[in-house]
Amino acid sequence: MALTVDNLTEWINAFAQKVTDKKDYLSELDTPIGDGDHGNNMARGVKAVQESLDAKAPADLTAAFKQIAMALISKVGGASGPLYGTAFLEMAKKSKDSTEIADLFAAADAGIKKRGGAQAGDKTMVDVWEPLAAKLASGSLTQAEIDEAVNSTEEMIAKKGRASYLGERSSGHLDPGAMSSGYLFTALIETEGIL
Amino acid sequence: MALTVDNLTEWINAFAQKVTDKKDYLSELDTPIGDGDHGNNMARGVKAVQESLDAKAPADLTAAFKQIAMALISKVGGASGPLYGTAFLEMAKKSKDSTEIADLFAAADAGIKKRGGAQAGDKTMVDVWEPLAAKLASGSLTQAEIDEAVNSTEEMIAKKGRASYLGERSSGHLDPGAMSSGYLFTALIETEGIL
Amino acid sequence: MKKIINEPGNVVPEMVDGLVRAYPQYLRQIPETMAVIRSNEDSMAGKVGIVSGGGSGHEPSHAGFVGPGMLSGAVCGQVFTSPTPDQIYEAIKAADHGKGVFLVFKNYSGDAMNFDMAKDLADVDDIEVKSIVVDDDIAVEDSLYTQGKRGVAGTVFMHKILGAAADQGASLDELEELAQAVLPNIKTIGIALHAATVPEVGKPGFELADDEIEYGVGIHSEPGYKREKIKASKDMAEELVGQLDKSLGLDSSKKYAVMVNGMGATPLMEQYIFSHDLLDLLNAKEISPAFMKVGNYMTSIDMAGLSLTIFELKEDKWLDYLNYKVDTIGW
Amino acid sequence: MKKIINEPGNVVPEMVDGLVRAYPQYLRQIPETMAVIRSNEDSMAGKVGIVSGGGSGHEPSHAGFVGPGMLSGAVCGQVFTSPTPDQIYEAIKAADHGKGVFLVFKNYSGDAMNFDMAKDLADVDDIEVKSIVVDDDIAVEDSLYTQGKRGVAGTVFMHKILGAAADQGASLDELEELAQAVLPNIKTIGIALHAATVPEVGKPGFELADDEIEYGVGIHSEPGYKREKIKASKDMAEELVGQLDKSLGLDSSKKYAVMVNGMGATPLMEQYIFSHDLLDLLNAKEISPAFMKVGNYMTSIDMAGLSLTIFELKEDKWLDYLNYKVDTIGW
Ligand SMILES: Nc1ncnc2c1ncn2[C@@H]1O[C@H](COP(=O)(O)OP(=O)(O)O)[C@@H](O)[C@H]1O
Ligand SMILES: Nc1ncnc2c1ncn2[C@@H]1O[C@H](COP(=O)(O)OP(=O)(O)O)[C@@H](O)[C@H]1O
Ligand SMILES: [Mg+2]
Ligand SMILES: [Mg+2]
Ligand SMILES: [Mg+2]
Ligand SMILES: [Mg+2]
Repeated sequence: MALTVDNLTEWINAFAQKVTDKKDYLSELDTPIGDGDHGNNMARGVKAVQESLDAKAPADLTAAFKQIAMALISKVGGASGPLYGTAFLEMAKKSKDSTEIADLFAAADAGIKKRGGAQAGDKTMVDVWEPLAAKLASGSLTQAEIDEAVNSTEEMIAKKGRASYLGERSSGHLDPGAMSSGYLFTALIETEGIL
Repeated sequence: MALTVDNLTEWINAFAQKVTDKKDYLSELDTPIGDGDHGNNMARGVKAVQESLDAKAPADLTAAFKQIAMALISKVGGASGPLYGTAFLEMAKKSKDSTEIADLFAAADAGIKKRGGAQAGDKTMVDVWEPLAAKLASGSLTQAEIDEAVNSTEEMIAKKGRASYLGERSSGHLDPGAMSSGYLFTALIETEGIL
Repeated sequence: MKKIINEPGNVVPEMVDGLVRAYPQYLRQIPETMAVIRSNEDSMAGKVGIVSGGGSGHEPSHAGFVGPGMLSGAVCGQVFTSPTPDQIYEAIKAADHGKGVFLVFKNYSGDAMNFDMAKDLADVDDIEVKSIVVDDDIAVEDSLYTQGKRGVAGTVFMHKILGAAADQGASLDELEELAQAVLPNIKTIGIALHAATVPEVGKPGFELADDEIEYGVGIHSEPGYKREKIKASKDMAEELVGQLDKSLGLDSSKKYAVMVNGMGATPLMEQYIFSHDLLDLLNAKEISPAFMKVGNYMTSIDMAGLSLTIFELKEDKWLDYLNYKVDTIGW
Repeated sequence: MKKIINEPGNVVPEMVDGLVRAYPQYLRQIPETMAVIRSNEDSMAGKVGIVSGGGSGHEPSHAGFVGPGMLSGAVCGQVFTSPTPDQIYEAIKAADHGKGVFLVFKNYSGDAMNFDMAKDLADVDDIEVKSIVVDDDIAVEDSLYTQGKRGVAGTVFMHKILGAAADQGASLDELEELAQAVLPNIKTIGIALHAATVPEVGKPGFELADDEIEYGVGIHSEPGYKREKIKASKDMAEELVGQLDKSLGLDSSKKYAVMVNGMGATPLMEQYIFSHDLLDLLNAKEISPAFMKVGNYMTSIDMAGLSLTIFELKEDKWLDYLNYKVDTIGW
């Protein structure tokens, strides 16, 4: 079991498919506690990623991660663009010395926290990345664990991102970025040969 | 039977009452073929007339007509303000040599036509003033004749005023200015001692 | 009706008061009237005054175009109702600086009669007054036997042209000649997605279904020439340009000024997208406007929609007038 | 959704294209980007560049404030979505004339992260970049542990102040100092009668009943602090002034600039009426604004509503900056 350009591409394509299918749902999640665009932002991003990978087959994992990062950074905008972009950029850097999934996700998680300044409990995508990166480090990840991480954001009160402007009224809603991150992890465990 | 300051005031008050009661209806008539303000315009006007007459009791008929005219001219605006204003201004002028209702209305009718350039059949208040001024000259006026004059505007195609912008589509609607003019004539025949 | 107002009957005095107090550097209210005059008296000295006006509900028209290089004064009628002669007369007196006053109004019976009566009043004072009646809307057929065409957004171009010429010292007669020369070259046509709600009426002037638009609508919710399902912006642009082309004979050898005018509730986003489509269509005819403006200039309260004005610049001087320096709230 | 658009996904490129082609005398589009820069290169020579930007949907912000005396460039993101770092970086490069570039953006995570990444890119080129994060909206509680307050219409005052100072030769450090000094004195609060519809979403960000208004709303349909039955304009003015008073401590011995900002679908008529009520309230506190603007400056697509900004002018120079000559589409 190891990450290759091929199964990375398969994983990202599966993620892209989920985001595209759930575009409206992600935007809906972003409506009560955000500005209703997370689905559109992510759909635009994954489309750009696929176009980039189609246009130029990456030579190696580092190149692949970098292409993904650049596509996201230059096409998504908003909060999720730099955050997802940073995650993949950190994986690109890390992939120069390790192709272990656990190492890559630890680097990505650290990058997201540094870029956005959020920590676990702030009702952001960090509430998915941090615990699931830890699970990956411990060697396994299940869909139930993914769901649990995503769902944990529901009752939280947002401290970062647009939802934080709502204060206590942000509670009772799933965080859209947590949900889209959940799709990334689901796509990961569903892609054969990676874990 | 003769016009006096008292019964003129009574007549105008009765007209004011009808306009105020029918304010919304007049504006509604003005909606499909105009800009929906005829009721508001006329209600504003008759209120100003009453305030003027209350504030300063006119010394004679000429003064009374002039006060009415000035209140209408300076408060109504739109098309109906100058037209009604001119009608009463012409009555004021005429009242210097005659207080015959027939003479007064003939002068008013001529004034309206001169001011607005409309003639009978153009779907305006002229279609009420011209035939009814003629009836008054012949010595009598009935409610049925008033209704007939007002209703005659329904099928006409407007050639003057806002309704004319609609061309043939103006047909099938009563003219609002004809209707408010009808109220003036009804108030006239209902006021005892004038005719 | 959902509006930020107090008593519907008070919208005009409150609005004029708010406008004048917000912008004292531009406007002064003539006491006891709904008429405003330029604060900058010096800028009017020795020049013909230009006075415009009409019903309210078209903000920033007309008061928003009062200032050096454009109007001297403006008279605000009740909503969609011509102002009264006494008020117009007060504006004429305030705008007169010995060289006479030129009136600009739109072709509605009410405006024509009230401005004419005001002219009569000014005659008594020996103030020389001339005027132009703007009738740029091509949605309504012209005919000798009717009121003729309506005046709409093209009026703002007329204000600009005359204001610039007056500022450069044109006489009353020269302004009349200029206005007459310019008039037949300004043509406008509009569309509505939602009609305007007059505060005292409380409901829209006409009802449009959720997927309908009205072509050729006036600026007082007058219905237009056809109603259709909503289309893409580029198709609407094609319809409007087509109508204006019939009227003006658009030709790449000629120069044009263009105005895309929002009706009040249509955001700039949509106006800019429409402009993109419009410019593509003109481009296909090898026309690139010599002058263009996009924004809310002659609105219809809270109507959603826009109008397109094309003005053939028969003389280079007219383009200079459009570009001439001006200092107003709304231009 | 009833809008004058083509493909909902194309609104930004089409809008930017329409804007730039309508106003080539003000704007030039940076190739391959949704960023615009002043056409008048000479006006930028030897001066610090000022670049602003953010999500689209706030027209005329931010591109409408690009021109001599105000912004050097603006970056247009997707609707309500921060622009990307590469685009901001292109605007920085175009705005740099050897004296560095000052960035103005609003306090949203997205804007902060994207502008920061752009700054990193510019660092590599040795372009000196500083920035201010505007957070004038008092509807949202500030707190060390959260994102803080939102940036809204007060940003336009920041553009004007910095643009004037930069035009007069202020250095990058001086601009930073000025921006920091000005920032805490600009406070804004808004109300909505109807939420905005993002074209790609197709329905309003939140639903308000026919007789409800939302206080403290943001410029992206973010809900505010309370929802109530609609009231008279003067009562709404009282609520907003009350909130700003709590935050600023309104005092007749101080000087203020005021902005009444329409959200996109609210006509000037209502904005002027609100201004009338507002000025009455300030008058009762013996305050008469030293500077005031009323109009659509920082809109929220087709939201109905308005915001009120009060800016305490702690220094006379700030008033001079507001009055300093400027040539843009939107100011
Ligand atoms: N500072 C932050 N740190 C981590 N995640 C954040 C931060 N700010 C926002 N997010 C994530 O971004 C998501 C919103 O993304 P999106 O809607 O695309 O951007 P925007 O908020 O700019 O509209 C949130 O649901 C949250 O998960
Ligand atoms: N040129 C005219 N001659 C005679 N009557 C006219 C003329 N123009 C308009 N009217 C009358 O005025 C009425 C409309 O008045 P009103 O609605 O108050 O004014 P406006 O048309 O300015 O809104 C019409 O119904 C018509 O009877
Ligand atoms: Mg969002
Ligand atoms: Mg009418
Ligand atoms: Mg009217
Ligand atoms: Mg967003």
